[in-house]
Amino acid sequence: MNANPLVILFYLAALIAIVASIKVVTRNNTVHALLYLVISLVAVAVCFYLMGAPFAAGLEVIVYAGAILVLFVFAIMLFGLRQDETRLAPKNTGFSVWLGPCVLALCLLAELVYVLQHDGIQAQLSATVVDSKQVGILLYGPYLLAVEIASFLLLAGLIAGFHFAKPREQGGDL
Amino acid sequence: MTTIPLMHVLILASTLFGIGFVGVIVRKNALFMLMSLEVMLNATGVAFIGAGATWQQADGQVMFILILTLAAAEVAVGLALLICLQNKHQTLDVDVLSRLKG
Amino acid sequence: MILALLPFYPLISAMALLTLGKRLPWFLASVLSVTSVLASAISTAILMSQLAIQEQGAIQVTLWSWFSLYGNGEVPVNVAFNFDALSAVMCAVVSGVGFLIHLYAAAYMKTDDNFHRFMAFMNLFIVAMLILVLADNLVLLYLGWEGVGLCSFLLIGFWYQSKENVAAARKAFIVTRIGDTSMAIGLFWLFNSLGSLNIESVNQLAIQTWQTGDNTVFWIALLLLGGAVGKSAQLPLHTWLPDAMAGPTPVSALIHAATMVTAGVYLIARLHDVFILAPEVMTIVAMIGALTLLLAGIAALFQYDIKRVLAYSTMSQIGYMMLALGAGAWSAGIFHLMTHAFFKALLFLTAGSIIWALHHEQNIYRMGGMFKRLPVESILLTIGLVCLIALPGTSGFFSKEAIIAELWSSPTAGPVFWWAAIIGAFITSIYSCRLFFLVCLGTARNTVNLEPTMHIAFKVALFTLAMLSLIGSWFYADLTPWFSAEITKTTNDPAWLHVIAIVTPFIGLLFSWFYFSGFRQGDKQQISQSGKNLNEKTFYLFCHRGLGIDRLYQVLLVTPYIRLSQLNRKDIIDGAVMLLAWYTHLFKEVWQSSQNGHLRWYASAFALGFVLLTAGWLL
Amino acid sequence: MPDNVIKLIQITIMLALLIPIAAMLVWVERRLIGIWQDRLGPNRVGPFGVLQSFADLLKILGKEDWVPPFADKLVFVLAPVIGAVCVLMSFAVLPFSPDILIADLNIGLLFFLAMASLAVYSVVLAGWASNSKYALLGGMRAAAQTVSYEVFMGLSLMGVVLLAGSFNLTEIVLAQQHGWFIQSQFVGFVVFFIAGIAESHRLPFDLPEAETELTAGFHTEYSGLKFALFFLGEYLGVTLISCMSVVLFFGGWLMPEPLDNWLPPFMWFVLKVSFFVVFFILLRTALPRPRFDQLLGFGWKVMLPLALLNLLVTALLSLLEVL
Repeated sequence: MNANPLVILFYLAALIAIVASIKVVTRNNTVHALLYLVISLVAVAVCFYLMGAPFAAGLEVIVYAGAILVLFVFAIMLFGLRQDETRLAPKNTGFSVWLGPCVLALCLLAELVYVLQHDGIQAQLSATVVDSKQVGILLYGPYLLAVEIASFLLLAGLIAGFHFAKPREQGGDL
Repeated sequence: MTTIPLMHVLILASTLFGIGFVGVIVRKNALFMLMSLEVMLNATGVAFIGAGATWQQADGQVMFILILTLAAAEVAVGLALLICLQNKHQTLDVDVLSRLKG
Repeated sequence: MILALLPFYPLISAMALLTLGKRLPWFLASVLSVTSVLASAISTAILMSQLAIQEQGAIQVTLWSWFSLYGNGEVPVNVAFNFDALSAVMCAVVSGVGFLIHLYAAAYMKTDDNFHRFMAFMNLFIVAMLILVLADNLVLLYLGWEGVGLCSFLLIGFWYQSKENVAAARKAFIVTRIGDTSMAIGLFWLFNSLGSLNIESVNQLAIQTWQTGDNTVFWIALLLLGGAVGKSAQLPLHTWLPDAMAGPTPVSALIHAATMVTAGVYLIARLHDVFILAPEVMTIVAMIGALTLLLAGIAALFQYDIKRVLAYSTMSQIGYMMLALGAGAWSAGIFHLMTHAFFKALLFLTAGSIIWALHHEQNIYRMGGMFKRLPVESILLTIGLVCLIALPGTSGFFSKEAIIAELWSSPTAGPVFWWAAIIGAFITSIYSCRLFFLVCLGTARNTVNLEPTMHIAFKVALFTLAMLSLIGSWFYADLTPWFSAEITKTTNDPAWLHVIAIVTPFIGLLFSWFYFSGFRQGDKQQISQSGKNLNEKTFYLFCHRGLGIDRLYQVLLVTPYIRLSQLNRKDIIDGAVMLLAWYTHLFKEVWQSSQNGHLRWYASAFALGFVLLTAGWLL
Repeated sequence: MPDNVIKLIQITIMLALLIPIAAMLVWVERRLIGIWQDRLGPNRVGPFGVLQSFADLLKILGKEDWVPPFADKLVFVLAPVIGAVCVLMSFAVLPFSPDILIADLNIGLLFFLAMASLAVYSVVLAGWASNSKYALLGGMRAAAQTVSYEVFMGLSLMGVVLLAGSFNLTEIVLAQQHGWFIQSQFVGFVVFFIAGIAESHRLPFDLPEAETELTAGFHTEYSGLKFALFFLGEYLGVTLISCMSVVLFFGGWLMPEPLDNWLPPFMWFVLKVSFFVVFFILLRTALPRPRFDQLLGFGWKVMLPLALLNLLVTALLSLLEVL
């Protein structure tokens, strides 16, 4: 197979993304997990770029890694959560806890792969870049309603976040 | 130039989804659950972008942007809730925070 | 227009009283409630004069269409009133006597905390009763029927703080409910057979549809009779009436003597065409009347509560009315209904006055000597009793004689019933004398200071009623032409019947004069012995308790029922339902255990569900 | 693969130039401030003290590479590296001249913004990994400040993108042949520049490291080479913001017609950048430091509406084909 360096790069990034995601799930240290999540996201962004979606890649890094996860860091700093203290509870240690969910997830994966195989997806990703202009035209054309709804969602998130996080006079209930 | 089969992209997405999924189920810490959710959301994004790239349509990216919006709102509210929980119960262990049981 | 508004004046008053309640001062409240009934009475008077002038036999008005039985406009059930001769008499009694009793009650209940509630219920009762008697169709009649039942319940239990009153109210309600159920079934059957509920058309259609003695009409008449028996406190559903005396005395006078209890009589008279078609039922009516009149008369002999004496007397007199109806003497029955309303209301109200004066003393053994202490009341009581005994010249005499005269040769009654009536009259005079002797004569066995004033309202009401009792027979409207289907007599009565009928009360008087001489002369020993006997000697006790009918029901129905319900504590039928509940509970347990509040559990459930679903779809 | 080799050489030269330049900026800053404040500044090492930075470098390299025992070692080490790397990566998409450009990305501007947003991690993680109060406070301040200012930094640039019709920096520069965007996007430039100052934590927005309040903020626990990396990152950031300003608003290497041929394009670029770097440095001597809430309030209540308004007006005008 005539290995194109960009294709190899894609697989590399995918591998990094998977490994980093596994680390996210298994780490004890919150910040380490978060850093792995950043790495995973950046790797996925690289994948996006290589798949011909540079705009999405940029947004992935700017919004996801650069804003949403910073929020996480911020929250962790506020909580002072250095370690996952819940792991100290006796129940949640050892291999057995991971076994069931992993089997479940593998079943899920197997099923999905089977479906994909079964449908015989032969399509190849086209190398053509879908640039931001096309995205923009689509967003503010046929998807205008979705944009509006998303903006409402964000507004709702803003209000909810403000409401929950504002200090209460006397032990108000959640 | 050799291009990437859509199949592989979808398998990548499925794998990421599965990993996030295991995280949601296994982790007791709400913060980690939230992070695992992010991994899952991201996986769906991969699938959308892959499909969009295959048909050279921008729809995939549009969907990804919507997912991004969703994630932003979700994290904002989720973290605010976590802060409240932490202040009130001094723990983020969802097994302890089970007062909404039937 | 007058007719349309006739029943609604008291309704307005009742609404006002219920909503304004205690914000209304006593004077305004009583004026409102009394004048509203007076308005109805005046309307009745006007209508009666109109009815007398005009040609056709009824004034009719349709207020609005209530509903239609098939939902498509066919067989409409209207809120419509029909004012004919029978309604006129009933209306006159209800609103006239009702007005006097209201007047009395306004004074009698003045000091009660819940005066407004009381007067509102009384007004409401008048409304329901007027609707009952004016109803153009049987559904509306049934509405009024149940309305008076409700008001009766509310008023018997008016002093609901006392347990006995509540029990009495409940008893009255439940016992009459048996009759009402029977009546409702009868109405359904009637509608099913005739396709109409309009009273006029029912009467016409019945004649066209059925032959005399038809099986269907027998059962329908019997079922309707059940309702009448329940409401009018006849055997075997009479047991509630003595207990109903727990209510305030004006209630006893209004509902349980003058008006509501005669509703059964009215019903039978109203549907006389149906009943005529079932001669067997007519006989049954007569039998019930005769039995009740004897039984209640005997029971009245053994009471020490003045109101219970009067209550049994009421049952007995309604027995006379039933007897009349059963003999086909409609007009006589209604006439007796009217006169009875006058003198029984008078008796109750006078008894109420005495009770009032004696600080709620109802035991006749602790009265005595009232002629000296309460002369006015005593005279009024005497007038009432004279009417009750039916001494010649009084209204009771005319009405009772009219009934007795019809019995001998009636095809559905006969000499046996005549004799029963005569014996009833004899007993009537005995218990009346006993009451009179114990209350008015002898020496005072009660030395409490008398409640001083006799309110002007008392006087007006009592004197008017006394007047009516004496001369009520002047108002006798012969309804015979109206009851077109009067049963014709087969033979002429022998002359000696009348003689015996007239003489009987006097024999009773004479008998009591000697038999109750101890009471008459105020022999304290004999009186107290007699009082004791009522509580101690088995026979006395048996009679005192209404010839053991209550006891019989207790043994036959209530006790087995309670036993059964105790046996069936874990209700078998309920068990089937509980199985469902248990099943639901089981599922609840199962699902609840899934709702354990653990987020991770839910997420796993999602995953499992999705995996299984996909697997199922793939396979 | 000659193409790749050329790119590699370019990268090497770039790094070889940029790092010393950043080091030299330290000296430039100290001298300039010295002059402005009517004092000498470093002038002993070499002519005019030019070699001062090298002396500092030698000293820093000779220091013990020490990590506090209470710190999170991995993150502690990683933090300064992230900062420096992110800034250096941004230079990859900068068109210095028509020829000198490492990566002609079609989303160059987005890449710059992405790197700027990733650079936050450097400061935040440094503050967190140090595991000490002042560092943590500095880190949190940095996080809040950077996230806030990033929002309208991006928004302020959208006007430029709108006019140029591309995210590609080279195309943006070429779009300015008939007039720099500073003319139509003056508000955008002001917003961008202020946000840029905040992003690079320079005075007056140096609250994450405000030495009067927080000792040294997020890098309190840092020393030696890692400290040097932070320093390097900061000065590279200054240079980067200056370069971006030039590229986006001041025509990059372009100059109006008569001046165009006087100097090669690269030199024009360097000159323009130098002006902004000096401006940056002199800002430090001129302005006081605000309170933190003032900083955030200013950002959300003034700059964000301004940036939005600018974008709106620009969009409207370009819709009406005025611009």
